[in-house]
Amino acid sequence: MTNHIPVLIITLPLIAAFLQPVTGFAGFKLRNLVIITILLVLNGLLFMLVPDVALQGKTIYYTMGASDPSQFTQPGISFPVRIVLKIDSFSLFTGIIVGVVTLTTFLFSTGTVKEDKRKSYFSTLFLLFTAGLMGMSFTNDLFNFFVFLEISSISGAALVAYRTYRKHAPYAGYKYILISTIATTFFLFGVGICYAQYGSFNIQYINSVLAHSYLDKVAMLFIIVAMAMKAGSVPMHMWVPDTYAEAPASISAMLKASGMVTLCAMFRFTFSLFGPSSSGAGKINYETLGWIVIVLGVLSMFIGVTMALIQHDVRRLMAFHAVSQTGYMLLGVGVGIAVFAKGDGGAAFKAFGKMAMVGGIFHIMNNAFYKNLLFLTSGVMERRFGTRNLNGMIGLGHRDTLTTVVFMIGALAIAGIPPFNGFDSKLLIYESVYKFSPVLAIIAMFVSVMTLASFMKVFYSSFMGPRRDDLIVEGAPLTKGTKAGLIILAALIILTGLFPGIIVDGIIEPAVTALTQIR
Amino acid sequence: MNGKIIDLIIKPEIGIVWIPLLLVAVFFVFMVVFHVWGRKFFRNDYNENSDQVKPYNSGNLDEVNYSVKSSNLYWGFKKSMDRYFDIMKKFHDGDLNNYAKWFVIVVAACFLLIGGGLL
Amino acid sequence: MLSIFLYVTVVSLLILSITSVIYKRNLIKLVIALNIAESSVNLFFITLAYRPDSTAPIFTLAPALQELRMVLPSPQALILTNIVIGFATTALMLVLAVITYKNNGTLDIRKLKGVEDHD
Amino acid sequence: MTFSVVLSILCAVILITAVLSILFRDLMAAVVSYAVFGLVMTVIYFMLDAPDVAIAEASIGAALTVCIFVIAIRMTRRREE
Repeated sequence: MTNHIPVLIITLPLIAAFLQPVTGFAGFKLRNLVIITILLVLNGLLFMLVPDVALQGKTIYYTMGASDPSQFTQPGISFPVRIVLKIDSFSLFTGIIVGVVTLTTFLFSTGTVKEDKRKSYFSTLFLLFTAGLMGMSFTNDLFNFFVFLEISSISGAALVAYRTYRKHAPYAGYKYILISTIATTFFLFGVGICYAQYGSFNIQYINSVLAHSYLDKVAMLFIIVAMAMKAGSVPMHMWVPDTYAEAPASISAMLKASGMVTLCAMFRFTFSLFGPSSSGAGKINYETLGWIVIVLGVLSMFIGVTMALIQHDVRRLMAFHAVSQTGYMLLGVGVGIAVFAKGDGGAAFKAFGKMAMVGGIFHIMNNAFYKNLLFLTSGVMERRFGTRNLNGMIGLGHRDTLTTVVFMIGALAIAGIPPFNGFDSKLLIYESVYKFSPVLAIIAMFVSVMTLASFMKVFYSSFMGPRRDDLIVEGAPLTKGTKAGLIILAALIILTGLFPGIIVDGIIEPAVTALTQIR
Repeated sequence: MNGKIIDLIIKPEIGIVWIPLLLVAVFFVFMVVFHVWGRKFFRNDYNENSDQVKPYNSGNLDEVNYSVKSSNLYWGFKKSMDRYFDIMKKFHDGDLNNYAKWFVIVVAACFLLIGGGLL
Repeated sequence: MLSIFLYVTVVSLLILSITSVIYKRNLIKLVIALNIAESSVNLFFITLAYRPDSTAPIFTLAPALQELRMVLPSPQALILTNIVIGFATTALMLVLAVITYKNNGTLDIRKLKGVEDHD
Repeated sequence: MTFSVVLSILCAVILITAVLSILFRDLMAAVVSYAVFGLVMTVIYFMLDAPDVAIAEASIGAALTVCIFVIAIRMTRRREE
């Protein structure tokens, strides 16, 4: 049983998704209970893997359909022939993010997304989205990755356009699927170039025989730029505010998680697929690649935050912050990439490069939590006032104490104020990036200040001020599930912020080690 | 490597100590102090039912919509960076063609790097 | 020599489709352009799998040959998947385009591009 | 020899139909051109020893896709503006 965990993690939401029309007949409450149970089991399975994988550094393989699934290659064949799932510390880290985000988001959406009893479009698509993201985290096969990417894109686009009665929602879904299709087409083209030369889709096998020819570099370019586009980094970010603003609040959070997973996949391709291999003849210039990532990151940070400052649509504002926070991760990991293969025998990488990567990867996790929380609270605001415009909101703090408190926690965390988790990862990024280039660290700090300023704007205009009951269109109190989702996320933010050492040593640092391992 | 990375945050040699439980304890102590003693300590003339909770704005007689609109916040900053924001707003007008255009531009720039032997 | 034609076709189809995604303004035309891009990638994979003087990857055909020469079967299997995925994507995009037309009364992206709540 | 001549002619046909399906302002004509594109693609797949892909492309890529395109165009408007 235990050696089938990797495939169970992917197939459980997939099976549950297609069971939805059946369980839909049993009623709304029972169906939600089933889904919550499945997501809890999913999280349990993920955390069961933590002691083996993260703490002891094992790598679990799962070969689909083989007689002994835990072997990477089958007896008698020197290369892998089937679809192989691989769980090392990094993919486990990605999986944990997806698990936590889906659980809390679904808890939130039980109270907010209205659905007919017999129809199960939302929950079906939601579980398909989960399955796609889980598959993207764990697969070791390029074409399989493409399939999961398409699953998540199609279900994501359908969810973005879920409220088809709204004027702009279908067009936002169209934008998302258009971007996804462009990105996946180029991704598949890059995969084809890899396959043409090495005759395999297995990431680890391709890496072990990689020759770093010009064609490989073209393939790397297509794959990495396509992934950066899906993750929403400047200058390929214009779809982010348009899409996130029109989606339901819980789906914005899921799209953010999807962006994080894509970003993790991009880093994984940088190191595990195109990284230095034992047979490598002409190597990729890692410094240039790192600078490309750093430039994308700095542009994302700056343009994202300055555009966020002038928005008065709360969801567009938060979407621009999503772009801006993506910049931090790109900056941290980009510094790590830039010094990764420097000529000094890895001295710079040991001194601050690894720290920068730890900061960037840690920021992915923190960002997934607090950005999720902020999107969910924006959903509450939108429900209360019936508009996304901040000019039409005032005085919510008198009504919803819980929402106010969790919004404050999220806003302080995103701005990097000490006891919350944004502070820890941002501090790691500042300190290590300062040793690489002081200017970049100063830009990062400036962006952090602007982040605080724009969240002050949201807090001032929507929560402060006199109580105005005449503006409230829906005054029903939050359901238990909604509250539970918000509280879990806020608790995670505070706990991660107070005890960063446990998370960093237990999950993040093994993940970075697994990522930068040279075979 | 255990415990090494996080030494950034905990630096006993220069006197910065990160004791999270102390932070929590201080937070709760302050909460208790404000709750028990705070109302009396800060304002003892506070009365919810009088006119004093109403906002006072001189010369503005509109008592309902008196607050500063969020689109007017930071107007000085916006004004001084007007030229930058005009360009940026033009980029973010939701034009589908721009999305693919910038993707092609980034790919082309990276191709130039490959052709120049830099990547 | 043979495959040169095919590779040139693949690359020109890709360039054609990405150019039309940049310059075309009709939503349904964009779907056609993306379909062409998908077809070009499909053709790329099939061309990769092709070996001259060999047979289709069907097991009953194999004993007729002196030595076992087949085209590569795995890209063909994957392209079957890709065709189906492409159909799903096309269907979803067309549905969204139709609903966009019903809500807004136009399919031109320049008329759709205004952002509602933009400062 | 005939094989490569036929294949190159088919490649040219593919390029022409693709360009036409982009250039036509009348969407129905563009879709018909796209159908021809799919059919010629099917022939190419068959010539490259991929009969199963050819069947799938003929049924899905050429027939079903064109069907849903025609439905979508009938539900919206026919001419590009």
